[in-house]
Amino acid sequence: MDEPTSVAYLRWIPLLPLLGAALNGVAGAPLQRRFGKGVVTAIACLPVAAAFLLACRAFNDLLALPAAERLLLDRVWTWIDVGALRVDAAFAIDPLAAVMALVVTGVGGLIHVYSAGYMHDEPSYWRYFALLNLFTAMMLILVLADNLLLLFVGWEGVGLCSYALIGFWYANHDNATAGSKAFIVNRIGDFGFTLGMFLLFWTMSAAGHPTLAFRELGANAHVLADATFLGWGAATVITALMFVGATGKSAQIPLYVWLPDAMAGPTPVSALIHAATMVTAGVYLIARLDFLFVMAPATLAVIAWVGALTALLAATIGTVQTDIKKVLAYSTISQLGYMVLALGVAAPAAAVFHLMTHAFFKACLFLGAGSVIFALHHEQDLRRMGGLRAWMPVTYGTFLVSTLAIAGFPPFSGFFSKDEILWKAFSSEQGGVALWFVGWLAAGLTAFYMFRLVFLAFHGDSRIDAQARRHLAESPASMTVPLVVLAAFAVVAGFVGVPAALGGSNRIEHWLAPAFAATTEHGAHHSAALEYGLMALSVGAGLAGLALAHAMYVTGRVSADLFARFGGGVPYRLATNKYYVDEIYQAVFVAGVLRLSRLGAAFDARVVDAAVNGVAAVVRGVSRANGGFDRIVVDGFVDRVADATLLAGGVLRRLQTGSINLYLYAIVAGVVVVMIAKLL
Amino acid sequence: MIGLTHYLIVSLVVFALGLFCVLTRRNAIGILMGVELILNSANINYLAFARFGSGNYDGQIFAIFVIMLAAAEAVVGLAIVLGIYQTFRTIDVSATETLRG
Amino acid sequence: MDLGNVASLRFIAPELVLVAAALVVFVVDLLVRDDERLADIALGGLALALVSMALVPHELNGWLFGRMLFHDPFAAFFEVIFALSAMATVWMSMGSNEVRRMSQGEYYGLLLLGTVGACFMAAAANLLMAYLALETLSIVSYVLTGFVRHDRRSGEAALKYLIFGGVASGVMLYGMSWLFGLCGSLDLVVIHGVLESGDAPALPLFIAMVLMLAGLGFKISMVPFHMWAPDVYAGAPIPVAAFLSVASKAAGFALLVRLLLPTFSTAGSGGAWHFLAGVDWPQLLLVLSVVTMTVGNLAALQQSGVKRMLAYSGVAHAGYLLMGLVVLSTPGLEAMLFYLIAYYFMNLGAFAVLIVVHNHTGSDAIDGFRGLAWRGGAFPAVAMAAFLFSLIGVPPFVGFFAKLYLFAAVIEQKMYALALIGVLNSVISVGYYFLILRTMFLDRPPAGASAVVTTLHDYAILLILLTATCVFGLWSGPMFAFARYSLQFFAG
Amino acid sequence: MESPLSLMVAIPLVGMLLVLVLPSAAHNLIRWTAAAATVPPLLLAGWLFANFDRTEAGFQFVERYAWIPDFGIQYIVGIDGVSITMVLLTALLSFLCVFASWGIDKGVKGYFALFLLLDAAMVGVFVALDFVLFFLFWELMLLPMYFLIGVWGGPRREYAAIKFFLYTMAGSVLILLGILALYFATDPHTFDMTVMIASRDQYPATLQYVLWLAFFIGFAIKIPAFPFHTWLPDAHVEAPTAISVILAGVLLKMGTYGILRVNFAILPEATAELAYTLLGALGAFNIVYGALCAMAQTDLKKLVAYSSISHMGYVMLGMASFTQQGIDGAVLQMFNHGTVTAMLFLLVGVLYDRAHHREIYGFGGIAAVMPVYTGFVALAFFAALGLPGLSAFISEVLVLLGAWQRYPGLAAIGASAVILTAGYMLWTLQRVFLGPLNERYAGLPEISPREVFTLAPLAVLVIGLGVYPQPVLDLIDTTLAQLNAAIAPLL
Repeated sequence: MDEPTSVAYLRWIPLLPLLGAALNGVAGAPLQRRFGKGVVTAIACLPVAAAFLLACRAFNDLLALPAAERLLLDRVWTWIDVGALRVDAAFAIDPLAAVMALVVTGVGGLIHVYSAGYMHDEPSYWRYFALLNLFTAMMLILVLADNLLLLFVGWEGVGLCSYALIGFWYANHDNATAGSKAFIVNRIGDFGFTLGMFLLFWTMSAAGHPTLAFRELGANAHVLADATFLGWGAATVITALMFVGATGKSAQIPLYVWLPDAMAGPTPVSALIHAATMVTAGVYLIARLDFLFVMAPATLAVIAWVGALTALLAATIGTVQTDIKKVLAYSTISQLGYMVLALGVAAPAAAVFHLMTHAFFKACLFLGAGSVIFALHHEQDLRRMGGLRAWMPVTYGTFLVSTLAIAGFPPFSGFFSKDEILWKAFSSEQGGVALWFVGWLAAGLTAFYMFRLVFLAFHGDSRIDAQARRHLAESPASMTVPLVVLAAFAVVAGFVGVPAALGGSNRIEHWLAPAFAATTEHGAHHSAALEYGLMALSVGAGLAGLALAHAMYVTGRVSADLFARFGGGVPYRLATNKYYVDEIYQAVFVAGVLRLSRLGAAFDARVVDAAVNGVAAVVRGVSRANGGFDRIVVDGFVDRVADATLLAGGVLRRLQTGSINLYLYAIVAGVVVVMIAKLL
Repeated sequence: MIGLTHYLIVSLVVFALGLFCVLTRRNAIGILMGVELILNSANINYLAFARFGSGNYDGQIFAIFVIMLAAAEAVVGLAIVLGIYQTFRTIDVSATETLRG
Repeated sequence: MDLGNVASLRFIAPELVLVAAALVVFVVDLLVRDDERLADIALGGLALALVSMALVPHELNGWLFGRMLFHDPFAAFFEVIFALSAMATVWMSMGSNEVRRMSQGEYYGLLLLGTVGACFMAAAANLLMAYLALETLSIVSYVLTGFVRHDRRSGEAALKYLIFGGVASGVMLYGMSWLFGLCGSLDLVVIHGVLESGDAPALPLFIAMVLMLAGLGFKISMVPFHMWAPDVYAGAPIPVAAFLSVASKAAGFALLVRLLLPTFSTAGSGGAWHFLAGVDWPQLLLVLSVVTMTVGNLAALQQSGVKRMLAYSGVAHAGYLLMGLVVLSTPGLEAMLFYLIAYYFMNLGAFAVLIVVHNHTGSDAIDGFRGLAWRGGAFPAVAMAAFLFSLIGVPPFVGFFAKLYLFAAVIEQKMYALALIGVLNSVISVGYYFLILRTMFLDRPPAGASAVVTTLHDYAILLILLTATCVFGLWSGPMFAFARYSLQFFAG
Repeated sequence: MESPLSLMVAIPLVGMLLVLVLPSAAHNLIRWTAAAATVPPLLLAGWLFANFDRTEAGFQFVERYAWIPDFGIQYIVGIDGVSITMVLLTALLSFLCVFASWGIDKGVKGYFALFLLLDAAMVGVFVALDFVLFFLFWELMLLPMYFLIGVWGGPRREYAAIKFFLYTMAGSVLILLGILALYFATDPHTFDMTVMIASRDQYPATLQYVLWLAFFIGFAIKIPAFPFHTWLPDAHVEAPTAISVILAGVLLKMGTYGILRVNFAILPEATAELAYTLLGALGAFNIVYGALCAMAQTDLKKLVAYSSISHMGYVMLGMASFTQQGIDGAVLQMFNHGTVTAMLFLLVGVLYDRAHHREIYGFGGIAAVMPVYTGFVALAFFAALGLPGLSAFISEVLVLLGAWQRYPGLAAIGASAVILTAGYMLWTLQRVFLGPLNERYAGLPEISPREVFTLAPLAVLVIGLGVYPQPVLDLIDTTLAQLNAAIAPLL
């Protein structure tokens, strides 16, 4: 294949934030002490801004190229070169990576700015920004990596930052625990990831293409077609293992449990890492390896269903959460479910489209929530909010816009991306009515819980305690400006993907096309009418959700504990307790492993070590016996013999033997024994 | 006609008696006497073998030396026993049991 | 060559010198009551003897005194060992409080005479000679053991030694008489010839050999003839115990080798030996060697007194040494001789340290070593550590190379089981050697323990032995060459 | 003495003699002398690194003299790709550990004298090419170790020291017998390893198996491989910090080094036959078993000790894979584990010096009072759990990747341990350093410059080799390729 255009500036996109991180990490504390927080902020934000500009430049350069050759490469050095394995530290950018890079640097930049306000009173301000920069760098490495192993570096790197930022306020034990949980759960995913990587490498090298670089993999993926592993299609096994990794990062069933706890981190972190960027890494991975996944329909089916069910399950939990951030967390899981669903129905473009729009509105929602929390001095409980729109109009406005977007009301961005997904779920040959229905149900729930959130937080009469209310005010500009920007994107971002049915040209799909060359064009073309119908249905679902929420939390025409009573309250209790999944995992896996480990340690101490000490004891015992031998056995024996001899000799038996005689017996015994031995 | 065998049997008996003596006596002197018996049984052998076997006088010479040595050994032995008696006030070897490890 | 009495004299110059020295000691002791000088005289005599050993012509081997003694490198080798160990013993005795309380004259004189006996044992070419030499050494040993007057332990030890030795040698003598009868001669070379011809009946021969083994096994403290050793070591003055553990054991081995190899076996090609019909001793000795090293090591684990411990360790080492015989090969014998040299240095070293401690505490209990390194005894402690490591067979000390050569010989004969037992035994021996190490270094000194003083006198010998233990290990080439050269038996 | 290798062995010995003649009271003088004695080897190591011919598979800088001609024993030293990494590691750690031992104030003279002896012996083991010389250094190492643990160790030091000694002794006597058997099996008889390697195909198969087992047990005790590992936790817990570092950083490597040098190079057939069961499976088992045991520990040092057992399992697994990636990864892991575990032990020591205990549950929130220290700890811990971008990740991935090619099952088992490792590492991090500050330790002083000095070089290596591992890989690749080529076909 022809060498892609090579540019030297790509490396700086991840490197600049990395430098910022290094600078703040090493010298941040003194700098902050000496020159105040401003310097730290500058060190943190400028590199990200620069990275954003570079990303734009890359985007430009890509535009300049013909669609088929849209790929820029920057090989920095040979990282590992052992035998057939040759891995470069190289960065590549193609349309897919470009979108991601722009999202990461753009949204990331905004959140940096926002954090400057949000974290202003934090004593270890520098540590926060060092980690945030490190995260950005790692995320960019993940996105721009030219090969699977380097991607894995970013993959784990973001995990590390997430760990550190979730536990940023480590003095609180729960935060630390949440961090560890996130990392360890992700490790389970990584386990699958690495194995998938190994299998991929060896299967490829068996076919004469020992490589982990995406371009070469993509070019030679066909060799996997007839390769098998333990009787399964190699592609199926590889993709399945990779998907395990994805479920970890992108919080899908069964590994989503870490994400809600991850809300323990500072809210901007939740916005950046646990909504906009890191959690989409799994989606990105699958999109990146599209050429593999299309070869494994079995895996795709699994993926589609996992995504759909995650979307639904998370949505149901979201409806009953009372912590503002928890609601958003579950909505994130739900939205990720949509993306995964899209991937499962072989519509990666739609997934990436939704990924992008979601990045905007979900970041906006989180930051809005942050602004609320900031105003209420870290009050996160919806039951102690209400009527906030009076005090914080900007926050309210942006929040509302984003809510409309996520609820999928036209013409907000969410509408286009989500409907694209639902449509693909319905129409593509991997899809079907069932998948569409689940997605549609989730859409309705989304609208419900999001508006529930809005109404509880911003409408109605205030349930805020007095002294908190006294200095209740809109957040500073450094926080509101990003909100506005993101809200704006939440509105317009959808227009890059207006489907043909609505007279649009779905630019983003075309833009991404080269990245998903392997994806087969969806077969049977359904009538536009059907597409309109589905759109109507999903909007209807949204409206229904909105209406229900309004009836419950504004007018009160429907009593708020409708669910609580529904079905004897069983579903409600299940939902409020998150279906007891955490408890089950704790009881089964964590406790199991710990028990196993204690077992192992006990075995080590009581059996293995004891065996060794046992040998020593035996030797000591034998030697004691050997000592005792002369004393008891021989002595006794000798006495008997002596008596016998004496009897035989008819001599008086009062004669006793002393030790000397004993020794002499030894001589004779020795001689005699030897002779007998000889004679026998 | 008394032949080699008879001498050997005699010496064997003497040897056995000597062994029996050293094994069963607890009186130091007694044990030493047992040793003497053993030595003499050997002497009988030497003389017998020399008389009936080898043409030379090695046996007899050996016997003479043994007698001499036995004397020497007895001297030393008695001296030691005397020393023992001075300290232990007895020559019963079963009384000398301080050395046990 | 077969020399007559007069012609032979110049070849036994060393022994003559020793006898003369002994007489001088006695006389001086009678005339001037000057204890200090006696030791010097003894030392001088030994030094002179060593010199004369060097001067004695070595190139021509043969019989002395009408086939009574051999004159060959093998004998010469042991003469050197004996003289050196006697020297060390005298030197130690000078520094030992125990000996200082005894009448020096007889002590040193007898020591010299005992050495003479040992020398003749190694050179004996005739059963009579062998017996006489052995008895000379034995009787001297009895006396020396009981030398501490009015000391229960000493006296008792002497008595036990005497009785045990008497019986053992008596049994051996009886065995000899049978050998004489069966082969019709006392001359080892002749006996060898008769055995080679295979005329002698097998069973009586074997019985005779076993009976003789009793006597020799007693000298080298081979199980089950070892039981005297711990008691005697414990009772005897330390220098004497040292002398017994080295010289007397070496003498025993000298005679054993002389009997078993050149006499009861014939040298084949390529350093292999073959035992002669009737006296198939290797199998028997193999078992005895295994039993000896195992029993020795196991028993040593139980000891609380260092002397007894060293006695049992001596038993164990006798077991190792026997392996050199069992393999029935020249390399085995070379290794055995080398091992004897190594054993000389490390074992005497251990005893020398023991004397230092004994002078301080007046007992040989292990507690005497407590925290030795931390109360002024750093040098003795370090030296002791080296000796013990060497006894275990840890590089770079001479003991390691000794074991290396020995086990090499065993492996060469493909006797893997024996080798395995041997090395496992040396692992077991770690148990008791390290007991001393631990007490010296790891334990803190007992409260109010006075500092141990090491006199210049002790320093000297410790330094010599320590250097030897370290150097001859890393630089064992010459020593090994010496052992190899010494392995020449004159057999007519 | 023209070869730098001989100098690297000799200089510490000279230093030891110097220390011995210095007055016992002059503590600082002794310390600095010891430090000075470890510098030249470090420089020489650097020189070796610079001048080592990466394209040469055989031994380099070889120097040989006849030593004990009667027995064909020679003095031969030389290094190949495998040993040079270990020599570098040893030189570095010895140098750092002198400074880590600065706090020793009891029997200073003896301590540093023994330490230097240990240093010399360790280098000796890695450079010796004559079997007797090799064994000599191998045993010589035990003597100082026994005293360093036994005299300067913790409360149960006597037990730990003797246990260590007996264990290793038991192993080394087997090695000794193996050496002798090889000596007589080689024709003409010689202890020269290079000759043995050259004539490896003349050893009959049965002999190879017996010898392989003898050597393997001997070396497995050092690694330490289950079930011969129980001396390690005790030794580590009791030993003073610097000695733990040496123990885990260098001594453990001697086991795997020995297997590569002897079992692999000299007994290829047996290796090919027994690799899967005794190396691969045992390695995988070690990985998981060590991790599980570590998870249950409440003593920081014990935890690190068991983590070492787990990490050495990767080395065994990688060696058993007989793929270029796996075997390179194994040796790289030997090096990386040396640096990472050294950091871990140094860090534990730092905390122990301040708090005088190592109970994981006895701390809490230390990060608040010792942020810099906690930074180092985090680095070391994440390196230990194989975080990409840090050195251990490269070696572990190479090992697992290589192992997958040959035994996917074992590789999967090994890979599963990354979860366990993350578990116990993070939980420990959390219990000791995070959470509310335990008021008892509100006054702990921050890590001192001297301690930083001992840690910083390792930290640099840990990060540097994660970002750019080629420098080490280039060293080992050629040698291992040749070694692997001799065995892989026999599988």
